[in-house]
Amino acid sequence: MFIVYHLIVFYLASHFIWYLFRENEFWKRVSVALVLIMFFLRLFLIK
Amino acid sequence: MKCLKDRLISGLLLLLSLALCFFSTQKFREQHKKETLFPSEGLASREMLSSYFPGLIDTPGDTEVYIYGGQNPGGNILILGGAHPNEPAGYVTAVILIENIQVSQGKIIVIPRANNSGFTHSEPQEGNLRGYSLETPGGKRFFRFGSRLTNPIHQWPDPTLYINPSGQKLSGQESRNLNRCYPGKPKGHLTEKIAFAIMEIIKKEKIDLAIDLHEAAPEYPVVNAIVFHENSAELASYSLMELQQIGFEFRLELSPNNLRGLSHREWGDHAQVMAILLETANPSQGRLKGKSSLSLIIEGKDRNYSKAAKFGLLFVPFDSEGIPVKLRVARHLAAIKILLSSFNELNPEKRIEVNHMPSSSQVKLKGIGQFLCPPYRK
Amino acid sequence: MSEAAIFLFMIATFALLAMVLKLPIGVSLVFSALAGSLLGGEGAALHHLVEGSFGYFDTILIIVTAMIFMKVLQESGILDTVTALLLKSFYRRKVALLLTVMALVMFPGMITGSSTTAVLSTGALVAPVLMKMGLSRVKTGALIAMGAILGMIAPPVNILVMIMGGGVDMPYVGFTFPLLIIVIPLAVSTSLWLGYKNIKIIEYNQMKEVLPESFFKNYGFRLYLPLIIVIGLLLGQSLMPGIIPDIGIPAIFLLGSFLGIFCGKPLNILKTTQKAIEESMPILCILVGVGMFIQIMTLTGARGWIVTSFLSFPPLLLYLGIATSMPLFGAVSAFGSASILGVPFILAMIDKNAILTSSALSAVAGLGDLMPPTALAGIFAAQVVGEANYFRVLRFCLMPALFELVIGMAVLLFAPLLDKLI
Amino acid sequence: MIKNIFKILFLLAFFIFTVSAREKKETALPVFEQPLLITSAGQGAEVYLASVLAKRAGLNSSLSKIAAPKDMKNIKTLVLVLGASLKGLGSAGLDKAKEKERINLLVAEAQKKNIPILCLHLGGEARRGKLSDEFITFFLPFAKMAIVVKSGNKDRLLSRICEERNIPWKEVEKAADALKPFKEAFK
Repeated sequence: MFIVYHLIVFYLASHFIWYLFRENEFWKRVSVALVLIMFFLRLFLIK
Repeated sequence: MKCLKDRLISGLLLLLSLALCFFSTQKFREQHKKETLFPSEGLASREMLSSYFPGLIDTPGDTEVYIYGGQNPGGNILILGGAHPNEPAGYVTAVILIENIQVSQGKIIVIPRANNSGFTHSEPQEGNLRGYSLETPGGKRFFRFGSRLTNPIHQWPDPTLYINPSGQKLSGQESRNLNRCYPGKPKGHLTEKIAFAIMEIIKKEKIDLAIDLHEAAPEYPVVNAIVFHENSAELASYSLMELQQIGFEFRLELSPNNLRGLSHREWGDHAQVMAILLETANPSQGRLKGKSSLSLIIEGKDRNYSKAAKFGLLFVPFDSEGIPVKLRVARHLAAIKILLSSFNELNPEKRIEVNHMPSSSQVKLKGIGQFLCPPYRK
Repeated sequence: MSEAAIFLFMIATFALLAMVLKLPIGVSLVFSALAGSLLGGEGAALHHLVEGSFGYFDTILIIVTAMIFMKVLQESGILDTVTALLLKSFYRRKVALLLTVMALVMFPGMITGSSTTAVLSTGALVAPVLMKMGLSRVKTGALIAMGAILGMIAPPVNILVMIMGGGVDMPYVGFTFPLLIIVIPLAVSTSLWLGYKNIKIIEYNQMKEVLPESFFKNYGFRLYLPLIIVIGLLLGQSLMPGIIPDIGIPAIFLLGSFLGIFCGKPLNILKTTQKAIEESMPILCILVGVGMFIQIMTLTGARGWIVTSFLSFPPLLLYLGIATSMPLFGAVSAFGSASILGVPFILAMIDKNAILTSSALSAVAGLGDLMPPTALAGIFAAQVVGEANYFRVLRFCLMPALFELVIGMAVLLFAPLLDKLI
Repeated sequence: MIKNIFKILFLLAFFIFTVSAREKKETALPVFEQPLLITSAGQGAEVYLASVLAKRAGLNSSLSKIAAPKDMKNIKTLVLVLGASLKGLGSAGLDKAKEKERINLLVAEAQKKNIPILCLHLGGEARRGKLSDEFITFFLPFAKMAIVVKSGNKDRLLSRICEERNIPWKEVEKAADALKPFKEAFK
């Protein structure tokens, strides 16, 4: 299950990055960047 | 052109996100470092938990097991600290034992970091400090303040509903609470494996008496308590009376038989040992706690708790003096000492003799640091 | 600097950013947390901020995956098909329709204990049916939001009670009846109150007109497969543990979404995911912000100060404190409210039957999911019915929510009496 | 002047009378008979303490946390250990009302068979509070004698009840000190 969830995090993180480049409104992009922090940390098994 | 500029901004934000990750990473990584412990000369051997249950080899749940005595047969005692790494007195008491005791008859096994993984992170939204320093004669020693639960990077995801090995239904995150996972499962998740390994120690080392050191928030009804399994009812009652004689008030609580998965219940049920759990009052893990600070952890002072005590909301006396960690450790030490002597009285054929165990009055008087090795000793 | 001052400063910063400068709520929360940390003398405690947000990491995964699942249901035609089925069955029976809809919305909440799951799965299914039968968009949203919250409280799985029980060492046993006493009257009254007047009984022909296209004829039974799998797995993990593997709510939703690709109208799952992320982003950021906000509140002692203040109310005011603080604190999340306030409140009323007390408190805490800025149930219900301003949905939740509060408080007050009856 | 002397004499006489009366009461402590049945009123764990005390005192006792009237067949004394524990109640599958009902039945049976009741409160301050106090005020009045640990009687709730109903009572410093009066209370 651990690996499955890791893949889920990876899948969603890549979508967040994609969305970050699609979105035009500045503050929405800031939101994405903030949410991404967590996904990166979990992806690299830091937190 | 605008498109390029937009991409640039997005790129910068992505970099910002990565940078923030990077800067917070260091603190989170640091927490995985174990502080060195300096066992006393009485140490007979140092094992790993995985040597009792190989399923833990190379997992973050593997942890040191310190064994004292064993040359002369007698009673076998297990003392568990750090089952909940956010309860400093339990951990520090175990460390004090490791760094001082010698056992001339019987055997004492101490596991200071029972949930090793829990020491590697701290709980979200609890605003805890990473650790605390205690002053020893030769300088400061740092101790980790961890989380009650196993680190999610070691055990993830939580089930929606956790049904523990004893069949109790609990909220999902309790699957990472070592003291809800007994008797464990060899093929379960990490925390259940740790619990299983501890059961293996109890069985393989033929433990007679097992003591689990804990702390609880002052607003929790079972605090300053001896929780006991039916197996150890007599031992607990004797000990309570003895403890009162030397000035420690404890409350006696029988382990409920419908609350499954806890050490005091499953150790007794599954391994027939005398199971005891000790609780002291720790304001730094409570819901009412004020600003996170060293003084909250070490001196145990908190304005909110003094106020709550006045309103009769607490189950221990709490005034502006607080409940310092040295007092809590002293309580644990006193209880352990009395439990051992009562054990000897009740089981004369299985005596246990411990020397150099710091006395509770000395710890209360001089502080914990006096009984810890200085940080440089080899 | 006193805790109260720090807290007020954080609130003021938030208000300034969100209302005057019109920044997104989530971002405003993040900055006000940062401001609180600076003022509290913690510096820019970056690791604390990040750690706080992790309190919602699992919730965020549930939200994103549930959203993806809902989008897949829409785009694959499953949603239309189910709507058609429900419409055909219920177009002439008003009360039956309302009660069935209520039960359907509550169902995922009952087995997962999460209101978000309920709104975004069966909530999305019933929304078009209600609207086609004449119920306004906002009232439909309100009904779904309330249904989801009631589902969260209803047995067999009430995570709020489990969290409170964990704090006072009370096993999760014997809650079915007390919870039903609270939930059933609320479920019936809420659905009828919101729907009875507006739902129209329509003629067959009228029904035919509003009937969306059913894709059953094109894809047959497999169309329902994603729904069946998702519901089956959700049910299985709580009712048949050990037999049906517990893969967790996010994985269940993603599995359902994945199946959806093959079971209905063709869809591009990558684009669907993007749409889902786009729609859930504001709430995700709010959760990140709230997490940071709470962490700093705890760190600076503001949280402890608030909890202690509410607890030290005299007995009569204590009930007032419960009735106000628990839903208010639910802005953090109903679960947070149950853990931080619910546990001390149970302990403060320790002489009463703890099962009844915690059941009642869970009903009160559940309302927290209607409390802005997180308002998980309200926000997603608004999204499901396509209403941009979720406050309009919340307005219609007000009466049923008050009713729930009254029932919750009544059970609390009359616990000794009920104790004898049960 | 004479009036005053009279007054003083009268007061003195009254004082001596009351003191002697009280002493008389203390010497007339009831004597309980063995075997005894120890049970809890409120499921506090001190019932085990009582059992250890009885054992140390060399008394012929049996312990049943959830004793019922049928357990009182050959019993000469019923020992009620006062003090409530939520955990204990939950564990025994009881709630406050059911526990009270159980004790009520025991007390009724004891009264029917003329079995005297000895009440112990050994938990001190920790075993007080709303829930415990209910059991204390409810069942202490049925006692023939009571032994209480001092810290549990700080507000004099227990001693007041005893005095109001002329129940002889002993206050001890610690639970272990209860051994002496406990032993002495039996033949």
